[in-house]
Amino acid sequence: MSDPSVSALIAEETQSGVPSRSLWSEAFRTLRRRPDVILATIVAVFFLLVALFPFLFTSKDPQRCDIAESRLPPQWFGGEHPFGTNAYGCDVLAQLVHGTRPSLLLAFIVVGVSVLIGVTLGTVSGYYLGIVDAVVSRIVEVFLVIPLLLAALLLLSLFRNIDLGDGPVSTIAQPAIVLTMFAWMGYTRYVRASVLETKNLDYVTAARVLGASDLRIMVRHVLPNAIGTVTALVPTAIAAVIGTEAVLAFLGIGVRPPAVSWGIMIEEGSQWFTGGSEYLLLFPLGCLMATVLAFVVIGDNLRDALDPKLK
Amino acid sequence: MRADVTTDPTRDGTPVPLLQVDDLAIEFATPDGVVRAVDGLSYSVSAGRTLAIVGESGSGKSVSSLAVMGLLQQPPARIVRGSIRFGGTELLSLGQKAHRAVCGENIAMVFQDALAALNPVHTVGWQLTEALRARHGMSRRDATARAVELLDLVKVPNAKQRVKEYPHQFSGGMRQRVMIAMALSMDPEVLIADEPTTALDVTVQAQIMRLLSEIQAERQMGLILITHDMGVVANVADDVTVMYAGRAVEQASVFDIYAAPAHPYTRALLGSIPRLDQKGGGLAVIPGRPPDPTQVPAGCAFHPRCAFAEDVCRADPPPPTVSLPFDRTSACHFAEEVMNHDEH
Amino acid sequence: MTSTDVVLEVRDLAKFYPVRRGIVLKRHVGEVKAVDGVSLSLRRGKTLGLVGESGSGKSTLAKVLVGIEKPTRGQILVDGEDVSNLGRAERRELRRHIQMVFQDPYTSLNPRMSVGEIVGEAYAIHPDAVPAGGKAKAVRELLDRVGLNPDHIHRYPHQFSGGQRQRIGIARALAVRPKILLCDEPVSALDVSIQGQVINLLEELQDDLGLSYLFIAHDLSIVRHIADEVAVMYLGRLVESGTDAEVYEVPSHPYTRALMSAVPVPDPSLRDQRREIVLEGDMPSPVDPPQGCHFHTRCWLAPLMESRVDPAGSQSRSIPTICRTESPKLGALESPDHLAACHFADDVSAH
Amino acid sequence: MGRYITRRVLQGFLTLFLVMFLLHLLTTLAIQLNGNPAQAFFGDRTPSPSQLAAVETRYGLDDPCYDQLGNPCIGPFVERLGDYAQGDFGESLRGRPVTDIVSTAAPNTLRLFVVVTITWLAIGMTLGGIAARRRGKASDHGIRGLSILIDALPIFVLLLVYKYIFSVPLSRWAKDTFGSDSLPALLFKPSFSPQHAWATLIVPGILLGLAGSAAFIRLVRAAQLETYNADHVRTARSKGLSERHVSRHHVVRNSAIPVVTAVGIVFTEALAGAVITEGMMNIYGMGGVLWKAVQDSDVSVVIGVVTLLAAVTVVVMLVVDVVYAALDPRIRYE
Amino acid sequence: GGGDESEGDGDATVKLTLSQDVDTLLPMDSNVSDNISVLDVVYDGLVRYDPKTTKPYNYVAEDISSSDNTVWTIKIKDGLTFQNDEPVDAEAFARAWNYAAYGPNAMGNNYFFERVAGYDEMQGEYEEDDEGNVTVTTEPTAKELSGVKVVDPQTLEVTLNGPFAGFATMLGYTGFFPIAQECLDDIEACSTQPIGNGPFEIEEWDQGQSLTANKWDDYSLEETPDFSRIEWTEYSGDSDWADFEAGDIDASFPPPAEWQAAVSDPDLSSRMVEGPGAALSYVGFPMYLGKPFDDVEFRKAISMAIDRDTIIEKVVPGRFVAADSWVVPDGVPGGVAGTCEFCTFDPDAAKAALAKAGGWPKDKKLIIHLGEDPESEAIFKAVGDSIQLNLGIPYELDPTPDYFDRRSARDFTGIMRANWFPDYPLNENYLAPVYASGDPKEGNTNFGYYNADFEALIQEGDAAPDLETAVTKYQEAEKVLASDMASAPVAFSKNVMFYSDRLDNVVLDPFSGEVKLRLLQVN
Ligand SMILES: Nc1ncnc2c1ncn2[C@@H]1O[C@H](COP(=O)(O)OP(=O)(O)OP(=O)(O)O)[C@@H](O)[C@H]1O
Ligand SMILES: Nc1ncnc2c1ncn2[C@@H]1O[C@H](COP(=O)(O)OP(=O)(O)OP(=O)(O)O)[C@@H](O)[C@H]1O
Ligand SMILES: [Mg+2]
Ligand SMILES: [Mg+2]
Repeated sequence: MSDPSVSALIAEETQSGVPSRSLWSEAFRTLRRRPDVILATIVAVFFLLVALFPFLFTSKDPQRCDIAESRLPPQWFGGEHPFGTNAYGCDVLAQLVHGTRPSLLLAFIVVGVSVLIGVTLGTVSGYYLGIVDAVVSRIVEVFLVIPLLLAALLLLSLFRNIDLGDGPVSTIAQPAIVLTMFAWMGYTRYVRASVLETKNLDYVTAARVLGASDLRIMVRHVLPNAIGTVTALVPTAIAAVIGTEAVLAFLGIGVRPPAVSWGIMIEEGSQWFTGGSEYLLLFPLGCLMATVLAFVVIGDNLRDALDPKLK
Repeated sequence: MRADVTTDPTRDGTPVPLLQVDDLAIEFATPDGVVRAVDGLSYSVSAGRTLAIVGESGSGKSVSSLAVMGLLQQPPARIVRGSIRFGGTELLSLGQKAHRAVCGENIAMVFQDALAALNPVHTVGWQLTEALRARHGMSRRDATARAVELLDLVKVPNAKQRVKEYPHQFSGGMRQRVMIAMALSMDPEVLIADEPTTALDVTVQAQIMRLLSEIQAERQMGLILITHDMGVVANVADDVTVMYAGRAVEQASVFDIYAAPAHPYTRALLGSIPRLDQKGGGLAVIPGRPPDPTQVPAGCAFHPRCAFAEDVCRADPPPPTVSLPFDRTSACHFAEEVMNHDEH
Repeated sequence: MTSTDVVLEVRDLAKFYPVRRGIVLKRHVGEVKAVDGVSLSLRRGKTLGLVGESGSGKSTLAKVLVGIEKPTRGQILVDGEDVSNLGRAERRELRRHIQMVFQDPYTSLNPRMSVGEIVGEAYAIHPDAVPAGGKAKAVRELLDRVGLNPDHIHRYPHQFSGGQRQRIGIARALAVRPKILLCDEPVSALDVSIQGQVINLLEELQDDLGLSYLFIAHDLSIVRHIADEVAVMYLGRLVESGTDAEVYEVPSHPYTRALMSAVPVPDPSLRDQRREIVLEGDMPSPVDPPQGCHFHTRCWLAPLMESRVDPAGSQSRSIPTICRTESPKLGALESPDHLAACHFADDVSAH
Repeated sequence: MGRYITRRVLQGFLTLFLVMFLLHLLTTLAIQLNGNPAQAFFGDRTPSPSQLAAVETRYGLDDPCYDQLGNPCIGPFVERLGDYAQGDFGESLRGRPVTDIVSTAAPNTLRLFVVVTITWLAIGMTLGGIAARRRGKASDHGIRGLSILIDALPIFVLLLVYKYIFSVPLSRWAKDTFGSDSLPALLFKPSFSPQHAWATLIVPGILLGLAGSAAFIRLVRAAQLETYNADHVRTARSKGLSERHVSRHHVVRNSAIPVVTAVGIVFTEALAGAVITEGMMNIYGMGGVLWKAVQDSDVSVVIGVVTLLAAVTVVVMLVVDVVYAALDPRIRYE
Repeated sequence: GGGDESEGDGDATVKLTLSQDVDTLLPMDSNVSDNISVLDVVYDGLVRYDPKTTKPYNYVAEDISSSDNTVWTIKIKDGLTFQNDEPVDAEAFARAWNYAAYGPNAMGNNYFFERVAGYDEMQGEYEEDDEGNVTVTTEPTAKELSGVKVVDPQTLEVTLNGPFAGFATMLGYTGFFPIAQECLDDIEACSTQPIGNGPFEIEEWDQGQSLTANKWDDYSLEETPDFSRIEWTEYSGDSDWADFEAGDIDASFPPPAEWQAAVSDPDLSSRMVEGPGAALSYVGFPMYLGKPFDDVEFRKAISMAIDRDTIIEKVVPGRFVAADSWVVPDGVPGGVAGTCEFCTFDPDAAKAALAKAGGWPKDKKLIIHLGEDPESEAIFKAVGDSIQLNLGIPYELDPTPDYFDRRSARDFTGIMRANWFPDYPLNENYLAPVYASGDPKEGNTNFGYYNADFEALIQEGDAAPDLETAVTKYQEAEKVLASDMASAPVAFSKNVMFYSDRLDNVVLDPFSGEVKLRLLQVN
């Protein structure tokens, strides 16, 4: 406490009890103290590093496969193939390492774009209501009603003949487009509800009284409120996409071999799981689960930390 | 499970307290540290009497009454010490289940936000008699009849029809009446009303307060009225407990306290109320703001805002309540001076 | 009352919200008559207190005045100029002259903006309003003006107490140097001990800046304290208006009387001497207001008047026909500025 | 309430119409881009032009608009709508009526979804409820962790492990112990049998439900937690009611609302899982039919089946809305 | 169910599997192995094939003869009837063949009648534009094959467009089965509920789920098994192994991962039959693209870079054998092993050949086109790996659902996985339909291959006076392919079946790989 006699005299107190922190920095401060969050962050950062700098973790080419060396069991570190080889004789470690990038990139692109779409549509429809809202609601419902896999196949057949080249983005372009098309509706509904709640709050009215434009109100006042919680959903959504990629790979419409992704490895591994090569499934599945677990833990805690109600 | 209580007045006419809270202290574990929400609170209420607990927001009024009802979430809350006795029974040693059961029978509570306090998915009639059915096995038909009676009792018009309706179909004042009726359904001996009228219009507030006083008088209940409206207190209370930062800073009969407050906080509080019958002049204000619950100032918690404060207030914890004439107490080093101080 | 005196005049203002129902196309089935023909005037540098029960249309009136709701009918004159006839740019300009202070200090500040951004937003919207010396300086001055530490410009609302938040709200409103401030229950969410600080600040600002206030409140004691003139609303209409002394000392509408008597007086010694008039029931729905005098359904006076108007039916305690059929005009009483809308206005004070 | 339902039904029809139109556009575009689906009819063979032409004519693919890239082919769409209105849902490329395909496949998928929904609700309510009641305790953390693991485990891994590791020995054991047509033997049968549709669908349904249950566990937990902290629960407790009574009448009932809503939304998402489950457990169902139809560009089947699925989903959503209203009087009396 | 409690002899039920893809049981329209195996017990053809040698012998036919290999006279046994009591006579065959050959009926086996006189008149004329869209310009002028004449109820005379020694060999194929008039009257009903002339009658077909057949009591010919009922369960993919293990079906084969476990289980492996298959998987080259695909050295390089044996052992064990010829060596007249000199794995020679061909452009990927079939995707991923490892050519798989469409449109930019499944057991069938075109400019549709010698030898074979001579000529044609490396054979299918201990005398059809039901015994 500062000098009480001074603070008693003026109506405004220079009280120091509340440090100057934004919601976000406060959330981070809370998160920093949780061991599970720290562990999850380490895992997530590790895999991000693997995705960014695969050559740091393996010197092998995942595409170089010698069928004569098919299904060698793991030789652990020190051996030629630490995690063994798959049915085609490709090095599992190299595939895991190089498969990280497509898997994570796919997840980031899908979640990023769908958040963008969802937030935009949700804001506009919640803010203007009326005809805009009716149209958006219908579109949302149409997309909710069309099964994902159907669209996946249809779009695949549409884009099949379009050569996208083979950069890291283009190998995942097809699953990315499909998954994005069916991932945005949740955000739209969410943001719309949040906008409905926010737009009648007094601070929005205050901005209107000041003569702020609709755009300004949406961007500065209505959206930030929704976006905070949406960002907390993002890690969980990333986790979900990584999982879905495996399912698409299983259905043969995900990332395509010989490009590797965790999903493809899981799908291939699952074929050999019962044939005595469990490690082919367990390694990629372990990576997938670790990543998903890490992102979900981060997401859950972020949501709790950002939720003013739980404060 | 009705506790064995004697409500007969003793020979000399002073009633035996029904509910007695002694040296109650409650803490909350929060990420920012331990919050001492209630710290050494004592009060008692007897049959037919109204005790008003007043104080600023956050002073611990609701927390202490939730503790009485056994409704505190533990953790994060923790009752550090103290006792809550109903009749002869020490509620705190009963365990939460039995504690709530005793309260369910004998002590009822009316909450501030009636809309939130009523379950939106059940009819008003269902909720009114829920306890009777669940705990006393009352039949559905009897329960409905009883629900109508209860609504009649709190003067909800057209009660027969309205028992079948849902809370959202009621207006604010009517909901608060339903809350009161629900509280009365078990014929409690003590009623705790936590800011029953704060969200309501003056006209509705007047209706509700009148209803409460009538019912209390009729049933000779003990009433604990939690509020921060000094006007309401003046109108209905017999005794007043003023709380500040989790402590009872002053306790006295309503007439004494308004006539001559013995704590600087009470004095400031009374001074800052605008009055209908007075015009003009700057309003008296209490400078500063209530203390951050995690960092209650050393010494007397009120000292940073106190006009009477001296070094002793900053250094020493407030004295154990100073006993004053007429059964009054005040937690102030300078209680006598404050009481005798003449502002005007 | 000379016209230069009057900074804001409202003539026969009404705001109806349509009630729509329907499956595909929503039909218009009625309207919420939130404000229904209100006329009042606010004098420069003075405070007009507006009181009334919840739902009587006070906030709606304020919203129409600041231009975030379009009036259904009526005129708003600012400095004698009819606002509704103005073009877009001029209306925008005009908005700056009327600003608003809100009730809830928790929802009226954007939790994700710093104090500097909140107060400075006005300058972002109206770049031409930035005073010489720049935005940052202006914001600091404003904070200082409302009694906040200018160094707290980077803090966020949740780091302030309710009273301080209300000051931030006032600073935001003052940024564009308005002539009129609409205060919609600015202190009713605050603790009694804090209320005074805000009220005093408002009074101080009025004296220093020559602001005019439309001060909306439930709490009649506060209005008494701050207002120079008082208007009482009931169900979208004005039922009484006049100077503060006239209305408080000689309340001439039965509703005003009831309102006053319901205010608890913080003095236990007066407990038994006061005669309270407790109104029965709730305010009727503004979708379907009662015929005639809106207040007749809850009026405590009308039954008494019935015996006078119609001595034969005195036992019935029924309502005089005139109350049920004819809506009373806001008429002048002993002073030309003291108006009340009651058929029996003269009898009110007698009871 | 009646008005509310009517409006939702009309909206449902509009949605269905839009879905059909969108599908029509997509399939048309697919044909225009990728050439003739009639080719699928001939499999490995290169058909003679005559045969191609015949097949095209037979299945209405001969409209010249299918050759013009970008032409929306409104004509065939209107025709199809007309046919639908008359109850004619067309034929597959192989000449099997779509209604026939659907009437064989749909019941299996619907049965599967019934089991799935029950599993969701059962697992979600139980585990989510426990986690909410024991918030912050070990069991809560355990259940949350479990739900994440379930989320991360792809459905096909679950099915694979079950089918090759558990079902064969279990099924043999059950046959030896209870006889080959006994319920346990059918329950553990490694794949579906149309003669015992319900019995052989239970385990696949539970597994598929299990895979999707993670979301429900978390949802129920969140919903109940919120309700546990609600004021009206405090009111109920203040009446001295037992915690069981409070949780039955005040927590579960109130928190059911968001959970019910989720059932409607997750329904279509379950279809991707259904394709896999149907494939691996050899269930002749909508997922598999649709899968094959899209691969063959079998337009009639695609549009017919998806329209039906969409209709089912719309109905489910409608039912959800009605249940929602039944659960929440604030909506009921809107 | 109920098949497990083995009822007395002749009363047993056999439980088999069927692919879910089966969508018709019309003989004229059925050409995948699963329909064929069902129709094999429902219909009797003019000839049947010896399960060991695949040599045809007369069955419904009393006698098939021709003096010039152009006009064939077919005598039909007397007194045979369909399951609806209609007679199985010359008319029954003629109506079936006419229906199948009529273009607008779009029957799957239409092309079988190409060799019969009058076929062209039944097709009409069509125009095809650049995008492959077809418009009818002339309707067919005939509704019946002029080359098929019903001489008397028991005699059929067939005139071919030209001599074809192998004609009799074709006649046991489903496309040549007879059809009852009732069936033709309601073709749709008949395609799901056939009226056959074989030993079994279809009881019910729950399309997509199951198919059941019961013994036809009035069957008069000799080849009929001793069990009374067959229950087929339809499966999608290879999901039936677990059911076999659980004892719910009688015959199945394991997925690759289970192979090792299955063959090393002494009990299981004692109940395994193997036999040569008839299908060939090979690499096709888009020779129409020119360099480097039209360079025989390049094709040799690719072929020699593929480690066929290891690929099969590691990826699809048990289901294939490495191929070193274009015609399956076992079971087809004229098939000899080892005709492909460059089908042995030799990385060094492969590199040398590639160098001779001028190498592969740097940074360019070799596209491998294939259909969407998990098994061939697996094999060809390994093939790609082999090429990449041994030749240093990076590759990319392009699985596409409309593989055939794109292939015939010459839409491919790289090598392709191709598969040939013969229609009848004759080496000619592996050669002519795949590589012959008679179009020296464009070459054959799929690969752009043309070799005048090859075409000539095929024609000589067709015109040969007897089957023996014909076969030899065709073998010479195969040699031309070998020297051209017209394609690179990769693997022949191998038929494998594990069967339950209830079954005996399990013989596999070399063609379809399905169990020969008429030989099967159940105990
Ligand atoms: N669950 C909790 N966790 C942490 N602190 C709490 C919790 N509940 C209450 N408190 C703290 O306890 C103190 C007393 O709160 P209480 O609700 O009793 O105040 P009150 O006097 O009823 O105020 P009001 O007039 O606003 O109702 C406050 O400082 C509050 O922050
Ligand atoms: N947007 C709206 N649509 C429909 N009705 C409305 C709308 N806004 C307000 N109303 C109705 O108009 C009436 C007047 O509302 P208003 O908010 O102006 O009352 P108030 O006097 O400010 O009440 P309070 O004291 O509770 O703030 C109410 O009955 C309210 O329900
Ligand atoms: Mg409280
Ligand atoms: Mg208001």
